[in-house]
Amino acid sequence: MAPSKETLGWMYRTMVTSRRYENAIEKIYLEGKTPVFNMARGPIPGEMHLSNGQEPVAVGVCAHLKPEDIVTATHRPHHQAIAKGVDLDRMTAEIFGKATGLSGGRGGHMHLFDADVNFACSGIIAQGMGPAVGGALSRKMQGKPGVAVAFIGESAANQGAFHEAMNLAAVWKLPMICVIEDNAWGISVAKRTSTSVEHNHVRAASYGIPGHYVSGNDPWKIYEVAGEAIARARAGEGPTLIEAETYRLAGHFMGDTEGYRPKGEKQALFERDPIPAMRKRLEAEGTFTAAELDGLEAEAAAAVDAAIRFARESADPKPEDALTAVFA
Amino acid sequence: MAPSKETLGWMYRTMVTSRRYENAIEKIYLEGKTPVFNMARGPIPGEMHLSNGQEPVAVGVCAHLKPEDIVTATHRPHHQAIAKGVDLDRMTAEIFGKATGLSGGRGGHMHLFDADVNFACSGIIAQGMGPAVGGALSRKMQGKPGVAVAFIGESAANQGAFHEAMNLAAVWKLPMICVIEDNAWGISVAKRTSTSVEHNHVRAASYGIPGHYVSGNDPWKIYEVAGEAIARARAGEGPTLIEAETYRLAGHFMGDTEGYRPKGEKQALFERDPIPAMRKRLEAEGTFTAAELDGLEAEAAAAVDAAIRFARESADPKPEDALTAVFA
Amino acid sequence: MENERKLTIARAMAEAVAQEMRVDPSVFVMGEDIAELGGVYGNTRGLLDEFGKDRIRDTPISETAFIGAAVGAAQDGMRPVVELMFVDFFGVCFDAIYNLMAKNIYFSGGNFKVPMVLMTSTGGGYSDGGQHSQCVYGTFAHLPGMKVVCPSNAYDAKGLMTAAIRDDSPVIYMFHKGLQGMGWLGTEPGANVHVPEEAYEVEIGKAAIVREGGDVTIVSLAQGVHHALKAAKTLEADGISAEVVDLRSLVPLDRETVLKSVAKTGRLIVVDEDYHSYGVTGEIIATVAEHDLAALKAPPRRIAFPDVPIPFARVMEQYCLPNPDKIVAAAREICPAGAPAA
Amino acid sequence: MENERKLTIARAMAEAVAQEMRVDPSVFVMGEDIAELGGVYGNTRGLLDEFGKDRIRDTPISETAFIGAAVGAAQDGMRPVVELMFVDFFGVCFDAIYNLMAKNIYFSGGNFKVPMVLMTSTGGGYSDGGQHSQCVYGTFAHLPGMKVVCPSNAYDAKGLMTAAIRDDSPVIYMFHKGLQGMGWLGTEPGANVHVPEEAYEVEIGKAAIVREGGDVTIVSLAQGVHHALKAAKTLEADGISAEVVDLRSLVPLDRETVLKSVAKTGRLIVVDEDYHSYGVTGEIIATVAEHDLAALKAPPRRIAFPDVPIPFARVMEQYCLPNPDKIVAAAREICPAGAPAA
Ligand SMILES: Cc1ncc(C[n+]2csc(CCOP(=O)(O)OP(=O)(O)O)c2C)c(N)n1
Ligand SMILES: Cc1ncc(C[n+]2csc(CCOP(=O)(O)OP(=O)(O)O)c2C)c(N)n1
Ligand SMILES: [Mg+2]
Ligand SMILES: [Mg+2]
Repeated sequence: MAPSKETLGWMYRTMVTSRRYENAIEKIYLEGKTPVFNMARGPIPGEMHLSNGQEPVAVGVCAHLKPEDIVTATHRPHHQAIAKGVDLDRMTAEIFGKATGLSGGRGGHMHLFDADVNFACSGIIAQGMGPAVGGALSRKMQGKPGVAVAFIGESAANQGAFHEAMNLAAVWKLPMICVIEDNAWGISVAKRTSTSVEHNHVRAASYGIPGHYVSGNDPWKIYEVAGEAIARARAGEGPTLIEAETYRLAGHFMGDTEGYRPKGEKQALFERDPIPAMRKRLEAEGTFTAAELDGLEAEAAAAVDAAIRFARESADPKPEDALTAVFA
Repeated sequence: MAPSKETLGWMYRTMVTSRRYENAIEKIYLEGKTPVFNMARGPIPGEMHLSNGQEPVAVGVCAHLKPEDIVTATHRPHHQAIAKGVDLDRMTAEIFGKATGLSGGRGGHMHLFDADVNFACSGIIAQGMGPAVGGALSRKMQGKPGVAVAFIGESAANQGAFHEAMNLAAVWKLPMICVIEDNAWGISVAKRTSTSVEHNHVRAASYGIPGHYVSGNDPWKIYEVAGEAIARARAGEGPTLIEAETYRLAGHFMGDTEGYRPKGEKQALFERDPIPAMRKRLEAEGTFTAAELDGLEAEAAAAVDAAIRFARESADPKPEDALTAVFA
Repeated sequence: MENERKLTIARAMAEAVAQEMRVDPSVFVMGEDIAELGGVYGNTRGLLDEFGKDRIRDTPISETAFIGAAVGAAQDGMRPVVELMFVDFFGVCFDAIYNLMAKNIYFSGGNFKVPMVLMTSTGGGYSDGGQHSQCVYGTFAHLPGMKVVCPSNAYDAKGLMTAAIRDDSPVIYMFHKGLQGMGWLGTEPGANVHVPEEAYEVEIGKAAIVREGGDVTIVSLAQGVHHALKAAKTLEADGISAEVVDLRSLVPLDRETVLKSVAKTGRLIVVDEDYHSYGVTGEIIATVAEHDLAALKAPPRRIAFPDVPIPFARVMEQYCLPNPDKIVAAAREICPAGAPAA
Repeated sequence: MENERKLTIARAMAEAVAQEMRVDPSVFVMGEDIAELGGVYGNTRGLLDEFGKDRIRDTPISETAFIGAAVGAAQDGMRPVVELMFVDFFGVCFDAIYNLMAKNIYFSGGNFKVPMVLMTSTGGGYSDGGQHSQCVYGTFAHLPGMKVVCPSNAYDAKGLMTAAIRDDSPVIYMFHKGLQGMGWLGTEPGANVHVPEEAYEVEIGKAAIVREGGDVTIVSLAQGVHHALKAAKTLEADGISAEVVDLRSLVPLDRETVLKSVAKTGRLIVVDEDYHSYGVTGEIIATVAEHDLAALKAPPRRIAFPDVPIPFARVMEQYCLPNPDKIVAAAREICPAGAPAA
């Protein structure tokens, strides 16, 4: 199942949007944090986990999803949110802690919730696994269309929640897909020192379900494998585990000095940056002209600029609104 | 690796001890609980999980263990405790809640701790997994001999703790063995409705370690497979997962009416009772004479009688001692 | 009483669930041994037969997964009623409870609803040991985002369950094993009361004065309420008139009812089977001290489980548990001797 | 001060661990990012270089497994120091903590020792959102079997860590992120104090009077102590003399020091960054009310985090957090106006 031209255009534009977004956030995040880096300061306080480099997984998977489909994302959620179609303005305002944010500033960057496109995320490793199973169960019980995708990092596959949820999804044959973004690191801990198997996709055997490995951080390959898994889920054939090789081009969070990386690793990753690579291939295969791709990039830039502007210009929440929305 | 005559004698006697023990406990447990069954009454109050039928796994594994080796057991621990050599008198006193019990009555039947033979158990499903990994780690770090065996039920293999601990043991290549007693039921829930694979031993693939299945509740086969795994662990080659088919001849706990069992299941299980089967084979193969086996049974009976007597005759703890031994 | 329809709490709970399931297809039940077995404590008995396997689901022993799944289903329009068999097991799945279920409404600014009920059994007294006898009321009540109810009788049990299922927020429904009316766990006859056949709600967050009195207020919940009522009877003979407040709900906490009662009696005893420190008893006493210090004519007292793991041996466990005698003794200490009733 | 050796809490913690590791081969460290990275909060910095990979172990993200493993190792003669990176994550592994680590000494009648330290970071104030900013002091302190300490300065941090490592019982060591002295989390200069080079213990279970005063007692812990000290300074100008009690340990709780102070001042304010209800503030107030009601000349006050999840937006979070101004306002309300200091 190869992506159509339209899909490829969407994928490219979305990857670029995500990258420009992270670059913009990165810059703004540092406002007020120099010369002394203090997380509490600046227009975007708190932790910040950028997704640079991991865009192919998000777009390759979400290209198959509709707003009704469910995504549970991670502590590193921007690329996933953007690919799922979360409202960029309100998402940005949330990251800035503004009243116009998705949840009026109560959530922040690790807690982006958009009911319109069934998107949720969380700051606890593997916490999205259970809710994805439940979303899939809900659709199956209600006879309503929709699959649920849980994105997790490769380190999250060592959490108990991963195991329990995969087993439950398999026992109940639910339309659920777990996508592991394998960027080889959990903060400073290398996968090979934390994970007893070379590839997490083999863990599908523990649940009697298909497991796929996608190498190379390649949007085409991810699209293909995800398409199969999602079609399978829609057809009522149960869950799938997908492990996708990807790269984290940034630190774990902003402020991370990345001393744990072997020398040269960063450089090598940048040489394999998936965005220029995709552009090159789209041009080489004649899918899009350079001008068309420039156009897509301009669209991406405009969307990001508008979202940042929206967030900057929005008002702070009322402090006392902290006490509201605890209960429905 | 076939068991020696001496080992077989120990295995048979231990299985019989365990069975007689459970039969004695069963009877005493019901004292004070008729005509109205009320768990709070009688000489042994609280829940009671009997291990009748599961003796082969405990003896097949523990035949290879020395006092220094570590066992973490389950909510159904009597056969495991007896096979590991826990002091039968003090264990029984503990089950009766007496001052002479292993922990002076603070623990009870699900909390048998014997430091002399490195035995612990717990009432929380899969809770022993972590401590077994830690015991194995401790031996490895200290350069002291000893392996750690975690016994769990087949339903416990769906708990997160199982997954996390197996991964950790594998990553650190620890002398740890997980033994799954597969009695096909978790209380009233059949394995096939709770577990996404037919056999849990395949889950070893998730940790890159050997996984073995032992069918037939057969003490010889269990002895052989456990022997290999334990030798491997002692040799520093890392953990193993063993799944052993076994049968629960009693209810989940006393008071269980077992309405969930398919008709005829119980009858069929009793026909495969491993204790008469072992006796038959030992006689048939000429390992022991009938008289010798009678002798072993008499030894078992005497040990059980003595333990029950010890427990009955022991004094209650002082009520206010409830407030002691919280901290070391 | 004519037309009296006494139910056990177990039956009252099952009835409430069944009635909601009949009218609302989004309600379903998940948990360990809740289908074929009808729940270890009988509170889902009969549901499998009426509603079938799709809506009454036995789960693997995977509390993190199925409670997390309930949150996902609730956010997607379902109304799961989930059972955590013993509250003592919360440690294996508390992230899914306190960090997920309890927070997603807030994190989403109210854009997601999480209409689910987590029912779980509490309490000891039958020698089930330290991992099967706890209450941990204070633990659940301390953390924001979940309502917490603890019925003491079948009428409240039904009404609180109905209210909990209809609530768009997550509700922890804690039922005490000793009150379930399962003979094998002992039976507290006072918990089996008349229960109307039709569905009704008991408002979550309202305490009840279950006995009026003028000399001392005894505040409690779940089984403690029955201890308090028994103590009140004994005290009556001493000429001490005790008012008994059944909190029914820990979150929201009905501080007003407590304050009003203490304003009247001037004396306070709080009875809780949960651990002594940093829990329910401290919160109630602090509430009175900070809001109505002057009302207190005598030091407030608490009767709770001491800060030790729950011992197995009967004599040890009983020594630690609250009981009517301990309440009577405390009341006698803080109340001026009244004229013994004739 | 001459020969002053001011350390951050992070360095004081690492120093205590290193000193114990040098003399006791059974001490080792496990946790996420504690080796190469030296701990997200710097409290294991330098240990990998000195002690190597065998004794300084990065773990998978498997808190249930590695905390459970620490219990097993501790029972087998080791003295693990384990890190739970943020206390907010306790929900994924609380069974291993409260039901296993905290109970095995008791369940074994003292035949097993569980000499381990679980260190974990607490606190907010830097907009890290509702799953990375909590304190949950009350949650840990409520459940029996674990000691709980919360240092407010580097001297106590070192001495409590040394005492915790040497203790044969499990100790929860809660360090507040805002006090670590990591610039990127802000810095409370008051936390960086002189720390003797040699090893020493601060007794677990003893509160400290960190400022003497006669009009009002402010009881707090961790960062709240610094708020209290700042408030006390402001109040001094009003002529209100505040005594500040640093609890240092929640379990065992030094009730005596609190009672003695309130007996002297007659007024009590409790400051806690943990959630308001069913927590530390309630326990302290209840302790005073039940033991020394007559001492209270004014209603006790509490300043705690309201019962809501922790919001991300700076203005919302700051609105909820305790701070010196809130303490000053409360003190002014309950203290008679003193003569402003000259
Ligand atoms: C239960 C839990 N443990 C630890 C953490 C702290 N933590 C946040 S991100 C992270 C690493 C996650 O690695 P991975 O799953 O591979 O995702 P990545 O950051 O690489 O995207 C850790 C340990 C957490 N948030 N939750
Ligand atoms: C975490 C947890 N969940 C649920 C239970 C309740 N429980 C006790 S035994 C049991 C069934 C266990 O089945 P299995 O692991 O197969 O062991 P078996 O009883 O068959 O020996 C359950 C659900 C528990 N003790 N701990
Ligand atoms: Mg990663
Ligand atoms: Mg079983």
